[in-house]
Amino acid sequence: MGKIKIIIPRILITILVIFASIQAYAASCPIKIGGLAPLSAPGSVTGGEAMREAMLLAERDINAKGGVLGCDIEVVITDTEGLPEKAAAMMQKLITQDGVVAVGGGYHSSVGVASKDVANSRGIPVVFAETWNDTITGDMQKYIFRIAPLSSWASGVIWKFAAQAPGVKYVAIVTENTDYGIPAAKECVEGLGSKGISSITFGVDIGTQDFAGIVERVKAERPDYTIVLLTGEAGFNYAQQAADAGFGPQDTMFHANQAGLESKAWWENVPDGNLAFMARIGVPETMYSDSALKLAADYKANTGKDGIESYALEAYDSIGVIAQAINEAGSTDGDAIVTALENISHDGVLGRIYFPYGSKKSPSEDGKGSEWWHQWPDPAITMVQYQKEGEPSNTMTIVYPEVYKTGDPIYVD
Amino acid sequence: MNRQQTLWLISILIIVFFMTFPFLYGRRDYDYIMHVLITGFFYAILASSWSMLSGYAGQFSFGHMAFMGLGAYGTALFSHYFYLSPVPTNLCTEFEIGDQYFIIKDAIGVTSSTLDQDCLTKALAIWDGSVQITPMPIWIGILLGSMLGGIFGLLIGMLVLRLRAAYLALFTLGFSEILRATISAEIKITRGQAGIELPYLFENGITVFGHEFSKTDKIPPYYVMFFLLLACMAVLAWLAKSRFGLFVRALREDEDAAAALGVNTVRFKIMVFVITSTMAALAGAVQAHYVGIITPNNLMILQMSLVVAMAVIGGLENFAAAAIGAIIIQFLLELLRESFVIGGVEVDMTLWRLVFFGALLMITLRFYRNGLITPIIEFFTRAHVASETVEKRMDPKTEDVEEEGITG
Amino acid sequence: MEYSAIFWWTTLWLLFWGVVGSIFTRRVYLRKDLDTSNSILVGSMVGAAFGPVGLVPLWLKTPEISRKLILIPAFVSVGIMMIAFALADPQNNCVSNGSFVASQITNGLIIGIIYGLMALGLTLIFSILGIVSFSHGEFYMIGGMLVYYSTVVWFPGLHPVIGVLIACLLTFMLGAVFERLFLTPLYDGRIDRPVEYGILITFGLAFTLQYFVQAVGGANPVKAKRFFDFPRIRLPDKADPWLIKTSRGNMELFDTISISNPRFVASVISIMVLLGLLYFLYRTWTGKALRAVSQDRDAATIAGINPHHMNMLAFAMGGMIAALSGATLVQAFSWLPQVGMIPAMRSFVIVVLGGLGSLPGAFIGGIIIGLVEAAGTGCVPDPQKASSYIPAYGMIVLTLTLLLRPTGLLGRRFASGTHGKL
Amino acid sequence: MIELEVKNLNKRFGGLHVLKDVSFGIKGAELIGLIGPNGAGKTTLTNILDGAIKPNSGTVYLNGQRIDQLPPFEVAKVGLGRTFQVTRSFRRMTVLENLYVPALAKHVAADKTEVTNKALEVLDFLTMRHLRNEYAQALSGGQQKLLELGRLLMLDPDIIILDEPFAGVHPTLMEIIYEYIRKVNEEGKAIVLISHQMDSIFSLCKRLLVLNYGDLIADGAPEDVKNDPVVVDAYLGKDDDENSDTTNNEKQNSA
Repeated sequence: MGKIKIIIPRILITILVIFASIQAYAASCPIKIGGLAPLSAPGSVTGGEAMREAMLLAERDINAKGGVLGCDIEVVITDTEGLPEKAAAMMQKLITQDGVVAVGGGYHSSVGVASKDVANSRGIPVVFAETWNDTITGDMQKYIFRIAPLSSWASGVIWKFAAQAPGVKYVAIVTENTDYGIPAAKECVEGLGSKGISSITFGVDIGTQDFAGIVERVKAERPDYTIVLLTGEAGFNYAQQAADAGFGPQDTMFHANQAGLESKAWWENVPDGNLAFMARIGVPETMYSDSALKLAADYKANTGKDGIESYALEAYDSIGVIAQAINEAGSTDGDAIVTALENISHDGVLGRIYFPYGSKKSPSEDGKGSEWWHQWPDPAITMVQYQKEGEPSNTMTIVYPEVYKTGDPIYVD
Repeated sequence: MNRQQTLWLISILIIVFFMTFPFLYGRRDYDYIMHVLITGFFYAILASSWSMLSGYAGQFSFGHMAFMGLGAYGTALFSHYFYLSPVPTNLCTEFEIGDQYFIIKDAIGVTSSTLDQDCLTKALAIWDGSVQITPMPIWIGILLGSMLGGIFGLLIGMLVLRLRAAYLALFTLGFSEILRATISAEIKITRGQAGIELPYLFENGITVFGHEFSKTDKIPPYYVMFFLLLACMAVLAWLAKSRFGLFVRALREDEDAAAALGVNTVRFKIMVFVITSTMAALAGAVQAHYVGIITPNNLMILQMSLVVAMAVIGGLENFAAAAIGAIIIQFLLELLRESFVIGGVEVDMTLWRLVFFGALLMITLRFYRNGLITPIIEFFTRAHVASETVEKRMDPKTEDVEEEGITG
Repeated sequence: MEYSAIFWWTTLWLLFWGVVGSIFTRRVYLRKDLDTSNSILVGSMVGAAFGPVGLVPLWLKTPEISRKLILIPAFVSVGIMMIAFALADPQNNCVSNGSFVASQITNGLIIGIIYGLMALGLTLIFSILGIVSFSHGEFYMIGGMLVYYSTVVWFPGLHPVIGVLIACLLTFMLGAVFERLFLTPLYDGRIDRPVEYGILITFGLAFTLQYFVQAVGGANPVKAKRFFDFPRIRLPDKADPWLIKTSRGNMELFDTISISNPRFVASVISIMVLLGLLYFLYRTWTGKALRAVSQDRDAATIAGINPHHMNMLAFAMGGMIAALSGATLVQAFSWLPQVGMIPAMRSFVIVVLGGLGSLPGAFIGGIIIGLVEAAGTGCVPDPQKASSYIPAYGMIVLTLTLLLRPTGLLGRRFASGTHGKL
Repeated sequence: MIELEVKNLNKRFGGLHVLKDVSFGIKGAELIGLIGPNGAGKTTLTNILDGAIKPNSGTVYLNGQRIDQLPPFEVAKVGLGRTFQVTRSFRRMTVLENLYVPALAKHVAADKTEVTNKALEVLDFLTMRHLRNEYAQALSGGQQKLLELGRLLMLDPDIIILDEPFAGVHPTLMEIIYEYIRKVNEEGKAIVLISHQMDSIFSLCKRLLVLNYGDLIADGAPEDVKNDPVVVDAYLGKDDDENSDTTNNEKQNSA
């Protein structure tokens, strides 16, 4: 009978002990840098795992070169699940529990939108790697940087390529109802419209699995070109189901989401994915710098993949640029890092990374929109195409723009 | 000191512990722990009100998260679309009220900053800082959100009067799916899966006892949520002790018999729906203002299963047990993210914690049907019963009617 | 889009008279001292179809309620809705494009057959155990996962059909073990609220399974190869293949209807399994015993059937059927640990629509839901929203069913056991 | 003065005419037996009187108030209480709580101590005081039956309908129930006793109602009824087993 009398205080004590047992933040070494990646659904796990791998490689490489400020760095990777509210909480956790001094990575736009405020209000610099939505840098927050392309800009490549393809009069856009998909679709509609090409937009939920009805609708519209702005497995599902319905990449000009650059997953999920176009960030592998080649080799060895995806490169660089900024700032203070970042010139795997607009120079001085704030202006975006079945993504034919072109696009009639 | 008093003492100790915790705890992860606790209180409100609905009244509803979402979206939409301004914008829909203009922002959905902007942003750009607009006080939004939850609770309660058990569960599941689908489809108004942002609970900071707290400080929302939890618990305790608790339990046990004994089953069934869904909506509204964003994913069935599991593991038929269970489980779920190695195999706890949690749920259901916390509480409140009964049975003078060959 | 007012006003008109009909018809029948079962359904249908013109004679004559009296107004109401829709949006593909409509209907039918099979498992479990299994979707997910793992990861090159058999076997065992470990307390009255216990414990299983698969297999989308490729057929001839034209993954009939290979194969397997199941239930001793238990547990016990074995068999078979649907569909969809949710919800809708516990009802319900969803995704004019509402279409059917005819289309009045009570 | 008046009650389920023009009345503290073969409509009649199902036609007045269209809880407040054929206690509530339900439901402003005292009195009468804080599910079947009777005392209705109170009951318990019925009747309440046990009916009741497939075929003193050839023909000659309850089914039909 007396047992429970003892048990209850014990439970309370246990709870207290759990409180206490959480390791207090160790003073300075190792220096912790946060890494955001979607590692479980509804996030795009394929992308998330690639980014995690790349960020861990970045950690290894930086430490091999002697680390930062005499310390090793540690990249603390956290799962955003692709959900905004989770991302905000995880950003909170990174900053207050893990004690990170800066954060890199980030895949889904909604994650970027939701988590940037948390970091900004706590004075922790963030370099987003793969979040395209313009508003992320658009509200000109002090601590927010981005090396991913702007959505409006990436969409520009997509629609410009579609517009120059032969005989395109009517385009179907299938987009997810998120703050990546909707603005991107809108950009495409407006861009295509400016070229006199009409378009129709179909919206779907990110969790959708069965696209049969939508595919039929798209088919019935008889568009000349399909643009699919669905991330993760929804993009795979749509492409394969469209192919099964006789309206896939082999039947029409078909732009698939860049998740397809993960060639193993692409060919497993979309066996009929031949001739799909995709947008790829970064220069082609033949034009890689030495550091990029080395990274690609390590990455392939670690993952068994045929090539390195653009978002992995971006994730790698987001950590690298932070590490250099900390070194140059000479401290882990957020404001110092921001100052260093605004002045940085980092030789990353994507190219030379710098941020021309910020507190020194407002984007409006060059007549640019506020979304160019803390934005790397140079990421190369190319259109690539799977021209052989089962082809790995690194040998994909670059079909656009002219500068990088390695082959002519195959347009399906 | 008897057991009842011990229980009181422990409850007071727990309350005092949580009251003083923000001042006692001082590690580096302070903010994060506070966040976990605030979320824990939020789930505690949901779990305890759900235990009132399903454990006490026997109305097995899977729509509790939908009511939470109604509250959150109610206040989110309110604060997103309505403003007061001293000068007319001439762009938005606006009404003159006294010397102020009541402004309704137009719905433009999800955009990228290079695309369309809403009328208010345009107007602000024109004014260029010369005019101060006032957002609506958030407490009105929270109030409206809770009322929205209550009204829907009333409607659903009336619709499901005739449904029992499995049908009720399916219907409420359907209701929450419809709501989720609607919110994610009506992008123009709700911003769909991008989620809608809300002002923080104390957007302009708050000064208490001379100490200034900024909008992201954890202490003010901690106390707001904690007192909300206490208030909900007080209401639930009062309900459970009053004839309301008696009657809803009677109708859970046997609706026909309760009605035959004069209990207005219809009224109490609807009442319990209204009360608990208002609570869920209230918690949702406050939590949304605390987190700063609400998305339709919060309404997903997985979130609901979390609440169900918390209530079941704590103790479905005791709202206090459900609340304590929710706080403990939320705490453990967050803190058990650390991976560990067993026999050379690394167990990634970010993934496995939920597997263990599910297994715990099943084992609790199978072997500890009253939950893990309820027996502890019952030990203090009901310990005298067994001894009384035994004592009486031992007494040879009493001629008990003992059963043999009685069917029943 | 100006014309859409026609559609909304018609809907409102139908809704109004439907509600009026459902409320007052029952009262009229009650007052006239007549059988009131189904009077709500008849009232609402007649009200919706003919408005006051239909209701007044109905109230005056109060004919005996027959199947005809329900079905004719129901079809008329659907017809009115269709006409209103066509008038409101004449440009819509559903109105103007015959081959589109044919394709959508075919797709709806095919996927409906597969849904029906899955729901069959749920209804089988319900009819024997009296509980609604909330882990049905997870069995579906595991079925697909097992096919993927057995044919791609564990034994690469294994024919997928063998993978399906493996998946069936393993999920059958999983179901049996779970039933033995967690559902046995249901039968001996140790549990006060068996329905709720059933819901919660299967809910717990669903939760555990989903995260278990995610922890073990990761959350990458996976997919099995197509089970069979279509042979290349062009009929009547190469130049003019108007009758049938196939490619590896697609079959086109009459130049209009296109059917995707994975769905076609999945539905053929579903039909074969269904026939096998019918044979099992109606021709074998065990099957007959199962049906006997579902109809009258006590009588079956007296007749020498061990109901406990039947419980185990029913739960394991129900789970296996769900897994089989998953196993056949893993070639059509990318597969994740979360994929079970939507089909599970759909199965709930189907079994309620068809009548909880009714096997043919589940199948008919499946086809109806397949068609409703196809119509929803195909016809809702705003392409931005059409597919976002997919989960809602089924739920609207569920709500209507529960309001108008809670026993479903072919539901028995009283499902087995006391806890089958509404 | 207690006065129940049942006039021309009719009830159909689908094609089944369960009650055909049933009329009778109760005046004062009568003790009436209601008998009839299985499916005679006894339980349906009870359900209609109690408000659980509505008649197709006919009226029921209790103490001058029409009750046939009222829901059960209103009927209970007007003054009619009933037990169920299968014991229906609130299993996971304590014995005292079981007793509080009717008392608090009937008197909105009831004083808690007063109610408790009354409940304890009732428990004393039922020799169950020591079990007051036990959950009802911990009680034996017979004790649960007593508890159900106790709840009726707490409701304090004018008319009590007891549906098969002796079914499968142990003889010791039978004595208590006998005593209960006599005592309650002496306190001025009318009791309608439905039972298949003729001995009990004949030893307790002063008046018998006989239902036969919806028809009220006899109404009178037990001796007269016993010798009524119609009744003998229809019922008394053969005695069936326990019949199966149709309450639930009927409700489904009416829904």
